[in-house]
Amino acid sequence: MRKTFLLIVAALAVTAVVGATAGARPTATPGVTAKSILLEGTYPLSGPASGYAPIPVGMGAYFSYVNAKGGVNGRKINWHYEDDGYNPANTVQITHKFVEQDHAFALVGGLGTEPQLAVRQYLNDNKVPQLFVATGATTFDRDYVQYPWTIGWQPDYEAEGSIYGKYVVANMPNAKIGILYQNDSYGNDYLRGFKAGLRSHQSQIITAQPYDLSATTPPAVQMAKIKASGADTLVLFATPTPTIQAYVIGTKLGYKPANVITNSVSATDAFLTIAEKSGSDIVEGSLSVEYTLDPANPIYNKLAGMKLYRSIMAKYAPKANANDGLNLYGVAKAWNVVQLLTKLGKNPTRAGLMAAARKMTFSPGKKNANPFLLQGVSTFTKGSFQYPITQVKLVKYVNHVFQPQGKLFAGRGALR
Amino acid sequence: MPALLELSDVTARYGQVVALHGVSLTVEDGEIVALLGANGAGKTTTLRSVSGTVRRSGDVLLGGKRLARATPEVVARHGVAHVPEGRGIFAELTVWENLRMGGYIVRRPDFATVLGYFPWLQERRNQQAGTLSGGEQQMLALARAFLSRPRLLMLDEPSLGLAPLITREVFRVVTELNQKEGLAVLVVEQNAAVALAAAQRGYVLETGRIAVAGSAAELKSNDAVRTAYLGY
Amino acid sequence: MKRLGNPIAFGVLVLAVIAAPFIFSNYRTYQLAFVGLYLVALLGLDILTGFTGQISLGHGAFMGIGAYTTTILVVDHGVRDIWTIPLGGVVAGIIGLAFGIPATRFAGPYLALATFAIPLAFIGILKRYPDFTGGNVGKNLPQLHSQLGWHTNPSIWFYVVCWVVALVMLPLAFVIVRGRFGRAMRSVRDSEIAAAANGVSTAGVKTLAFGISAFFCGVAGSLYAIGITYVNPDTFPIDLSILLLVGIVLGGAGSLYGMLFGALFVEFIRISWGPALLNLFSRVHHIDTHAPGSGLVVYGVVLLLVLYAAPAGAAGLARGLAGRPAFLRRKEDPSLSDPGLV
Amino acid sequence: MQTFFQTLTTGLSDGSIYGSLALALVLIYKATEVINFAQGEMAMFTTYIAWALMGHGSTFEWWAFFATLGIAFVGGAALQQTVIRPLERASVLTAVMATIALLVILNGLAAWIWSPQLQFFPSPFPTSSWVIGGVHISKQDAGTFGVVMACVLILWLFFRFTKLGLAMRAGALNPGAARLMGVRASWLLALGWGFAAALGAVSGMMVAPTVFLTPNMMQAVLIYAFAAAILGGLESPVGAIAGGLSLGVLLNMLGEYVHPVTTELRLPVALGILLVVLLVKPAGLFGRVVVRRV
Repeated sequence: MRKTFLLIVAALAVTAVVGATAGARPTATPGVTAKSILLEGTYPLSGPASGYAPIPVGMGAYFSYVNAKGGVNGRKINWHYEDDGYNPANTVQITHKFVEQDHAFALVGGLGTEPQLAVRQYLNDNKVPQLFVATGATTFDRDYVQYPWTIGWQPDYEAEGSIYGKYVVANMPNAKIGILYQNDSYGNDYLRGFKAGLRSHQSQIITAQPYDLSATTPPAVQMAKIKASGADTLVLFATPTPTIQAYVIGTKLGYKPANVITNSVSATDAFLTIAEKSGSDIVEGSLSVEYTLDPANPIYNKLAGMKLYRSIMAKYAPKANANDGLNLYGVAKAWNVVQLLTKLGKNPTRAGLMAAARKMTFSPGKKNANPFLLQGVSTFTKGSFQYPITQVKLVKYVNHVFQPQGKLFAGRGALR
Repeated sequence: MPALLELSDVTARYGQVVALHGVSLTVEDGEIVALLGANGAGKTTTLRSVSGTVRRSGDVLLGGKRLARATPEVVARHGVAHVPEGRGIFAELTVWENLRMGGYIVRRPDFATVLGYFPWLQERRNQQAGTLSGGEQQMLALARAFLSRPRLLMLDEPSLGLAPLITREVFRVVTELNQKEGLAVLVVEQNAAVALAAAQRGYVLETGRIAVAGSAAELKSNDAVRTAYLGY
Repeated sequence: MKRLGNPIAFGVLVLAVIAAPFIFSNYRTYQLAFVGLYLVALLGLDILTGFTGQISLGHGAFMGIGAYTTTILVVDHGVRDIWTIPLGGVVAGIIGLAFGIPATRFAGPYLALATFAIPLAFIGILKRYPDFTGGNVGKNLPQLHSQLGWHTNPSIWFYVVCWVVALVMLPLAFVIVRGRFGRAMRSVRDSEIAAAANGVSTAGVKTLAFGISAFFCGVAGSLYAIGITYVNPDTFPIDLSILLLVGIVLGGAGSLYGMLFGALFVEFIRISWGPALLNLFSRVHHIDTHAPGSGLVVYGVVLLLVLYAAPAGAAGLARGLAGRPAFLRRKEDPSLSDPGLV
Repeated sequence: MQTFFQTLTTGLSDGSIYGSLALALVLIYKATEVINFAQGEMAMFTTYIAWALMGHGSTFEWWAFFATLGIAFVGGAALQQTVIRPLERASVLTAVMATIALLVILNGLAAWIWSPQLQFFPSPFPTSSWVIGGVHISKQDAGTFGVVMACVLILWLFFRFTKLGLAMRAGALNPGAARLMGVRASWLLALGWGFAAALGAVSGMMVAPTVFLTPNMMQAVLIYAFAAAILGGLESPVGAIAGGLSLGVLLNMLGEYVHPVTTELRLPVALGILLVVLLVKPAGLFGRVVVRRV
């Protein structure tokens, strides 16, 4: 009996230790002090999605760079992020901590469709900005009326898909298309957009093979079926590992499609190089799209944006691999964040931040384009158009690197 | 010259239960010593306290060397072969593999000599040991123990579950090994008559203590021993 | 009264539960609510593992079943969330019973590995029928809002719900393990043959224990869904099932109050203690607290150290070596097992 | 018919990897009754070591392969002595928890040291195929199968014909009696872990060219290895290999021929079949029901 009692007392003691770290008192505007602004985000630093871990590093490097120059309107940006392991249950609990305990000014760049879906309503209820989520799921841009405190950043998957559709219509009207897609919202967004882009040419799709993310074996059966269908154009709407596997398996099966289109999430130089090294001979000439500069491609090295990127990375994240485009993605996003904060002036508010995000005109025309994006790409929102980045350039994988092709494509609506 | 095996004031316990309360005994070179007693008297525990398969305190000396903290494998390497109750045959291995295990600590196991004492093992060498009869298993265990070239052989209830005829055969081989090879034997037996016939000396254990000690003849003539263990 | 556990201990616990929200911040209270629901899940798993000796690596899926039951009832059928809590338990319990029937044929490690299939199958089924479950995208539940009638913080409301349930389930667990059925469970754990010889239906006991444990986990899962306000397949990974088993072992399998420690560990290790320890280390020795994988390393090392310090869990420490149930007692040195029997 | 043979060869190749990891699990289980959850992560970690030895390069080096086997062997033995041995006398459940802790630590450590980014790992075999009667037989598949089977054969020869191998078998069957023969049981356990780790390294290095190198690359394989081990019977090395091969073929055949079995349901269906097998034969196809002492 006494021992059970002891057990409970000890449990209480542990709890007390747990509670010892009390939260900071909220101020007039949460997260804003005379000298600092607190921005926070959740990222998968462990588990299957931890490959995205460089993104917050890149963001942090840019914030450090801005802080070193005196910060934003005299305030230093305090950048804090935590590991959610891509489990929405963790995302929710950590986000509660960010809001209720840390009193973050805004949540920035939170990664992953499902983890961010899990906290969207909570953040909107609490009127906390969910700024520039790191996912291309269309809902984060499209449903701004219902979720006024949420906004995406990168081109959405639907728009990207439609660009491939339009490209096919314009350039290969007789192609017979075989699609490998991930059967979740990610793959389906792409597929829906692709069909929309094809319009009356949807009959060109002769087979669409789904695979499951949790399927633990490579998509061999699906690739065999695509080959057997006689498709001469392979379209991959998959995450990186299955994409590389599809390339390799296709080669092993002796499949030689005339064209391969692969979505931008998986089409990085690093991933395709792995496919190439693994023996795939159909990687060369793969088509995809890009909207940021590509640190792996030397042709950008002379651009001011790339020079700035490299100097920031060298100084503020020296251990990171600067040739990894995910760092640049982080830096580019942080640039937009800093621009918005600057606009808020001396007394930043959360509502002000969202208002600024809803009316962004960072474009080459106004000479204030994001220097880390491809030349000509705007970050633009206005009124009912709440898709910050929609312009992309088609790129073709030649000699181990993606080379830009022609002009910018607009995935959505009118652009200035 | 010290005795081959000397236990002085050895206590052993299983968890909280004390099984031996200060047992002292000796085995001299070339001797067969019988350890008698009722169920639970501590006979098996005495053997275990030698081979290190029970937590024990007190002094266990082998040829003057202290074994009190030695683990079973170290005791075996010092030349003590322990054939446990139930024989400890590797049932799923073949007869020959069992024998090879017996010679595990010997650089060049002398299979020829052993087969001289147990010639039938030769033709059964590829049979699974578990398929042998009880008597054959006991013989195999003996042969296996002898292959490690022990200075002391400890046998735990070799007669258990065996027909009287087979028991007699087992003890015949033990006696032969003792006489021809000079092997010292410490044998635990329920069947006191058979044990005392082979042994030169004996000890009787009662509830973890030595109750009676003496030569085989003395024990056989001891009234208490006779009524309790010999049954006449 | 004694069958309901130690009344003094229970009283202390109740007082502590009442006091906590007044002491801790709203966010900590929110976390302590999760401790309450994990306690319910661990009590259930402990009934199966600690008291009946059946190891399960799949009970996270029963939490998932409870969570999805609540979600579908609330989101698609408009049922008020707190009424779905017992239903989540019942649905999980029935599925647990159904699984328990074949499971009784598996012994020891075979059962453990067979139960590994439950979360895998659960995730597969969630994805296969997206119209019903929401598929990968999952489903959002209504946000927490206080239903206590005055301006209470939603976290505190959730805390109250979780701990009211936990403080009902704890005595219930005591009733189960102390009663006739509890004796049957323990006899199955200690020796199935002896239990059968004494007229205990081992298959029946194991099946029922499986069902009961699934019921507890289902209730916990309902609370989980209400607290997280979102479910999708990623929310119920295999890790969750393993984490529950970790909670049992660290709390001390076969002890009910020990599960308090297990629940604290399960809730805090990854989200709070791990990052705090990393921060501490980074001050002593310069390391990157955000290095990918560093959080896992800390979690693993802490787990290992706790295992070394308390191989029989917190309850084992509190109870000392003697009072431990036989199957958890330190094994004797392997050589001390009878070497004779084959 | 052509598809059938192609599916069969792919299945055998996949299955040999599941089988080798299952065999590693069986080696440890037989000796200690502990299911080593860290088996997959040990394989992953040693594959990273091989990758580092190959200079993160794009060509497979056999010397690095063998060096990795050696490192894995020593590392596995060291893990047993340092991490598992202190818990020798704790309950089996506690020891299993320690292997789970090990799993978590190794996974985190690999991400920490080498970054979680997907990496290329070279295959020793060319990507091309032999075409025999219209059937494409991938050289990688055949090579993987060959290497794994060669390793299994070497291991079998070791256990069958060497004194140490015999002692390890005896120690697994009856540790108490083996110690009485002078066998240093604790060292044999370390040896067992060493072999299991080396076998895991083989499976890791063989599977890495197809699943690519990441800290999580072995988690799926481990699940299949678990299934293979219980399918064959946890106590049976032959069963582990047979279980692995049949599981590999079964999974590929299911995906190819049974259309309602979509990708989401392939794993549950395979596990369902496994459960049915277990219901009929509770100790696996090759296992024997051991009557435990009361």
